[in-house]
Amino acid sequence: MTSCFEKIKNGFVGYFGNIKRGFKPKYYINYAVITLFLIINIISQPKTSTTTLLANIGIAIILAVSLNLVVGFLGELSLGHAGFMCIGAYIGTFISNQIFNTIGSKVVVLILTMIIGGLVAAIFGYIVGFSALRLKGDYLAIVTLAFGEIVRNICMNIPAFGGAIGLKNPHRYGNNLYIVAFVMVLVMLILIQNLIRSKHGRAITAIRDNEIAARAMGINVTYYKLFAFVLSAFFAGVAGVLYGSFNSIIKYGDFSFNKSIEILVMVVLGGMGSINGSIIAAALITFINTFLQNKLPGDLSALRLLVYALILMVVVIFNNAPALSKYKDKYSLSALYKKIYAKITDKLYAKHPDKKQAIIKDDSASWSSIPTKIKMDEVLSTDINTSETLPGGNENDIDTEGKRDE
Amino acid sequence: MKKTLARIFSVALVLVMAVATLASCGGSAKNYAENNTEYFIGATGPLTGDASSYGISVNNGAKLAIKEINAKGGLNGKFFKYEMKDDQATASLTASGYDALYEAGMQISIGAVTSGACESFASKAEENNLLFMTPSASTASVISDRSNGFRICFGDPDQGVLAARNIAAKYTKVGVIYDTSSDYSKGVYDAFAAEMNKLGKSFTAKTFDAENNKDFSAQVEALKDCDVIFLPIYYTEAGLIAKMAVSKGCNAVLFGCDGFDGIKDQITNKETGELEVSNKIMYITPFDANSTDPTVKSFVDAYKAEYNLLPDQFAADGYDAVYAIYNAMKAANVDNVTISPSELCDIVRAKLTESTFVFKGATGEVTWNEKGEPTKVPQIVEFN
Amino acid sequence: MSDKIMLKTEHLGITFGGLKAAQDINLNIKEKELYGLIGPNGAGKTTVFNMLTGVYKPTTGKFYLDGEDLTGKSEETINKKGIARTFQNIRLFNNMSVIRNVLVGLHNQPQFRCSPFESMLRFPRHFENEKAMRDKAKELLRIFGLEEERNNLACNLPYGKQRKLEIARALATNPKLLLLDEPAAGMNPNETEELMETVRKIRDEFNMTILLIEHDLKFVSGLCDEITVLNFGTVLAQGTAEEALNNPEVVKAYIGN
Amino acid sequence: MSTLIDGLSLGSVYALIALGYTMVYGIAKMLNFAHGDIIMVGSYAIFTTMSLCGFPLVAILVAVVVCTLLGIAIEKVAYKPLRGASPLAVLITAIGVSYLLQGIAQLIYGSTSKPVTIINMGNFQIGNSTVRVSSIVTLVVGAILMVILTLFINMTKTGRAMIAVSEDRGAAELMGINVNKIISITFAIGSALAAAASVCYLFQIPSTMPTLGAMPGIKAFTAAVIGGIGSIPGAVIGGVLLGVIENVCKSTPLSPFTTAIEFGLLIVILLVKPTGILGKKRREKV
Repeated sequence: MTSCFEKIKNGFVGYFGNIKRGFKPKYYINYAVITLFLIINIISQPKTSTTTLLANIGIAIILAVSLNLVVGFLGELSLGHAGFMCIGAYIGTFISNQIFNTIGSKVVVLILTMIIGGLVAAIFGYIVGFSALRLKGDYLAIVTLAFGEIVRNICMNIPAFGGAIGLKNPHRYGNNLYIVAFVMVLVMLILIQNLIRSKHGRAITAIRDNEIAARAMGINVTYYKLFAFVLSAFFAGVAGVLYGSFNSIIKYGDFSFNKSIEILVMVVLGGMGSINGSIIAAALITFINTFLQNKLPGDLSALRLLVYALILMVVVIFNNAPALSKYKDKYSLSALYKKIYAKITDKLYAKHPDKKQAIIKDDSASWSSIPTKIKMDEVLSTDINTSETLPGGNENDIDTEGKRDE
Repeated sequence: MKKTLARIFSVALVLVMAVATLASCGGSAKNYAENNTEYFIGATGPLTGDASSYGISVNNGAKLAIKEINAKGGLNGKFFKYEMKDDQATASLTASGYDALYEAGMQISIGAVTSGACESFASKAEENNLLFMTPSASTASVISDRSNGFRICFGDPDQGVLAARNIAAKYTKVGVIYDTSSDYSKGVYDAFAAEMNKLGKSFTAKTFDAENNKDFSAQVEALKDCDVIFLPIYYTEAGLIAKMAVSKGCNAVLFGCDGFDGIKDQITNKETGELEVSNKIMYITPFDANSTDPTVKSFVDAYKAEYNLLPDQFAADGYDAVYAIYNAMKAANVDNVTISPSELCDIVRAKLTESTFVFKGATGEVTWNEKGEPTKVPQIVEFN
Repeated sequence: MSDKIMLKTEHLGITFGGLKAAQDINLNIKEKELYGLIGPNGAGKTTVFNMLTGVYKPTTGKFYLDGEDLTGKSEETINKKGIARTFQNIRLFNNMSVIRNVLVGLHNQPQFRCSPFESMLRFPRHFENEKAMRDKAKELLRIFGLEEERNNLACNLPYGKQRKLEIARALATNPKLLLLDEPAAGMNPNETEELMETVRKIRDEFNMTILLIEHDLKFVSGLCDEITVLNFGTVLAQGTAEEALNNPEVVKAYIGN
Repeated sequence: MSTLIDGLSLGSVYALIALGYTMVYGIAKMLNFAHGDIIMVGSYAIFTTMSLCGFPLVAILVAVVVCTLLGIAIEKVAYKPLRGASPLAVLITAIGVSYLLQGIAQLIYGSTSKPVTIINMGNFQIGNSTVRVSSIVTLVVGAILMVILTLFINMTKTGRAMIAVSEDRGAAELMGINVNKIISITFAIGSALAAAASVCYLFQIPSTMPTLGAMPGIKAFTAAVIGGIGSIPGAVIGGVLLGVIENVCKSTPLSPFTTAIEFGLLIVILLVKPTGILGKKRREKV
């Protein structure tokens, strides 16, 4: 009878064994990049302005990726994401003010409030999710927008939340909040990416591709829509708690309709349905906002609104206008990336030409399709090593066009 | 083959990263002002968004003061540099604005314009013991919670009490309209309500908020037959309420506080120049644009020359905040341009809180108690 | 052909605000039977399909699958009970590869039970499930000869293969009754021939009861044991293929006098 | 009593804006988020003409012309290239245009709010409540414009072409309707209505600022969705309903929660009838 210690050890070995066997570097790059980025920053003790920027980037990434779960993977447009953030911020700060004197350390308080704030926001996510069952497209967008405004209006008028003056947070977390923020980014990435790359992820994307067919295949559409909304609301709440503990005062004005739009823009520019895209877009837009705020002092700050609007329009029109698609393939960033990738693979595969990967082209322009052309399919691979599944080694895992199973 | 290549590449990457980090580790609590060639006064304020008219007025007033000080040769030969970052009255942009200014060598500041933003500015300034003299953030707690805070304009509570005493003395049917989404408005209203109850006077209160601050037909209709309506709000909304009162045929007296200053050009008809509002308008204010006092007159003329606009109370506060700091530094004859913020803060605070130190500015005579609260002689301006 | 009734409908009917789309439909389909449902356009064939799969709630009558009353249940429960369908206009998951379409079909199979949290935290059950599902999917695709293109996107497949993929996906839900909605529509003769071969193979290998809608009478008579002819929502004739097709009423309805 | 009339006049302002949303959505199948800001541009046009020459009528005319041209220009520059693209991309571009208009207005006029009075109208007494003439004028102007619009849509040739395009753009194109022209006309009419809305808005609230269009824009969009997006009478009902509720809420002690109540109403109506009061039930063909 192996001792329980043995069992635990085997459990762990088995657990990490599975992951090791199914390990594909392509899907773990974003974890590696973020951890490296975090370690570098911790070592180099950045100035306070960089720590503020990093914390804001961390919070923006959590918001963008959680919104991407609903907009990109479930295909439901949500304009009320700042509402969940508002709940998280107010509940988190309110509770941290109450329990701070009983529990001394800031970290424990932060973790506790993050969980509670996230759960409360998740409950509201469940309520909004219900409306998603009956409504589609524009109607759902306006209901989520209405939800954001209602939450903001109520939080403004609750006396316990400090009313118009806003809720003060005497125990501000201080400058190294960005470490906690990025750790939360990693936790969220692991959970959301693992969900997407599993049968449940396939079910959610099936609902987005063709809800009628998904229903006919016996997928419990209600369950998965609610699950997506609840999970996305949970992480938005956590981001809200982080925002609350980072600023010394939170006002209802910080979570306005423009904040929801800003998060949506991060998701769309990053590419709906692409998690790495959301990460890059969130970091970039937060950086541009802070950069423009510094570089345009005084009365030029109206220019910031203008520059932001122009960037928005040019990128979206360039990416999605059907007429520009031929230029897009020639000059865009992804075209550059493809050329470099092609050169590298040519050199690598010089010796065994049959293994070169075919690049799949797909394009369809309708509400349910993804505006930017991301190879959705790769995102859904499920970390299993297919070579072992079939007897006779891994020769027949590469089909005629040389594409390896994922 | 592919595996080895990937392994070599990743090892090389980590090496490069390690070298980069060692080279760039910087100390933390260093004095960013060590290579300043001028004294640096910083500030944040809403230059875009809904509250931008107040931010821009404060900014104009402060820039004018800096221009005049530098024209007069600065402080024994050394000049002043001033910059305001746009914070849209949100806590997070104030925080990032403060960091940018602090790392650019800010030594002293006139804080933030709105109370909410000033709370965030003040708590970060407290960490670096950097003095701030806020021109217009009137919530009491911004100053009382900490030692490095000073203020030019009235605190909310004493305006509320003063208004209550004046109104209770002269009028019977009293109405109030206040903005639940503005901390200034709510602060004054709470003090006003407490004082009115103490005096045993009743009043009917109506509210509005930032989303519905344009159409006041319902509120004015309800308070139509009061003899006075107390409006602890800013002049933009006050102008709309005044015009609504006219169109609703309500001729109650409109009693305001320091946020009312600037209502005049909201209700004068641009072409004909005369007032469109017949109601009597009174408001408590330390600053009256057309007063005959020489310091006020010189400020108003200089402001009109610079921006061809009539200065409002926010501009006057911004102007006075800079001059107050300048006078305190001159009295303490500071001459080291690279002085660190906390050192400068202790010097200026000691000077400001001396009972003998009196500052005469565009908004009247001001002395500060050791808490940083100003004591000013209020005037009540009337027209119509 | 055992005489156990797989699907029994009693006076099944539906009215869309006064319009009697289908009424008084009585079908008795025995196990492992290939049953045809034919009729001119707008005769209510797809409406019957939609009632059987829960898309519409029938206003009159009931239908039983293997003796269990499924009238008015939701599409998911009906599919779990064992009715799978294909669509008149192909509804594949275009942004997914061929094998993933089938994997979605395998979603609800009891042997692959795994909660979202287990997948999120990558517990062992997630890996076992995924491997087993992949093997099952590959077998299914091999039967339909789609295994080579399994990693291509569904929308890149030629029309004939897309039809086969849709049938494979429906079979992946391990149904007792398979509903095929005009599988041979838009196919050239040898594709139709090949499809007839596949349908026979499905029935024998999976001993599946199949109910199909088709306009190609050669396809229907060559394949179906019994057929029902619908016209304007009512049953015109029922019986074996030859009996029904030579029935004067049917000839009149089809060719018109 | 006068709260009702004020509510109706505010409602007719919302209705005029909502009409713009519904027409553009119904026919061009896209959400023009920048529609709220066209009102702001209209109000600034009035402000500039009033300060140059004092004639109110000239100011209103200039506003209508400026808004119509602006509407067509936005459609040509920002939305035409995206004709085939996904609706979400168009939504984001519309948001970009909205921020662009706000940024430009802020640069030219500064962000302080400027008083604008077109015509000073008196008021008259009904029972114990005074009613402003401007509310009545807004009501009347709103009603007339709505009637003209419905007549135009149903009677004239271009009107029917618009309905055809809204039903099925592809089929309309096959019938020889120049879809681009129709969509430009839709934007032109929508923006002209926005200009009228800005005039009525200034009757009620005599001041203009760069962010003037944001909140009314969202509220009018909510009204259009309540009434059933795509249906012209629906937009009118939604707008008036919202205006009355807003005004009634403001006079009760609940007034801090007015926005919450309005949007709460929207959610309730949509959950009861998912396509709004008069919205067409669009069933996906299986």
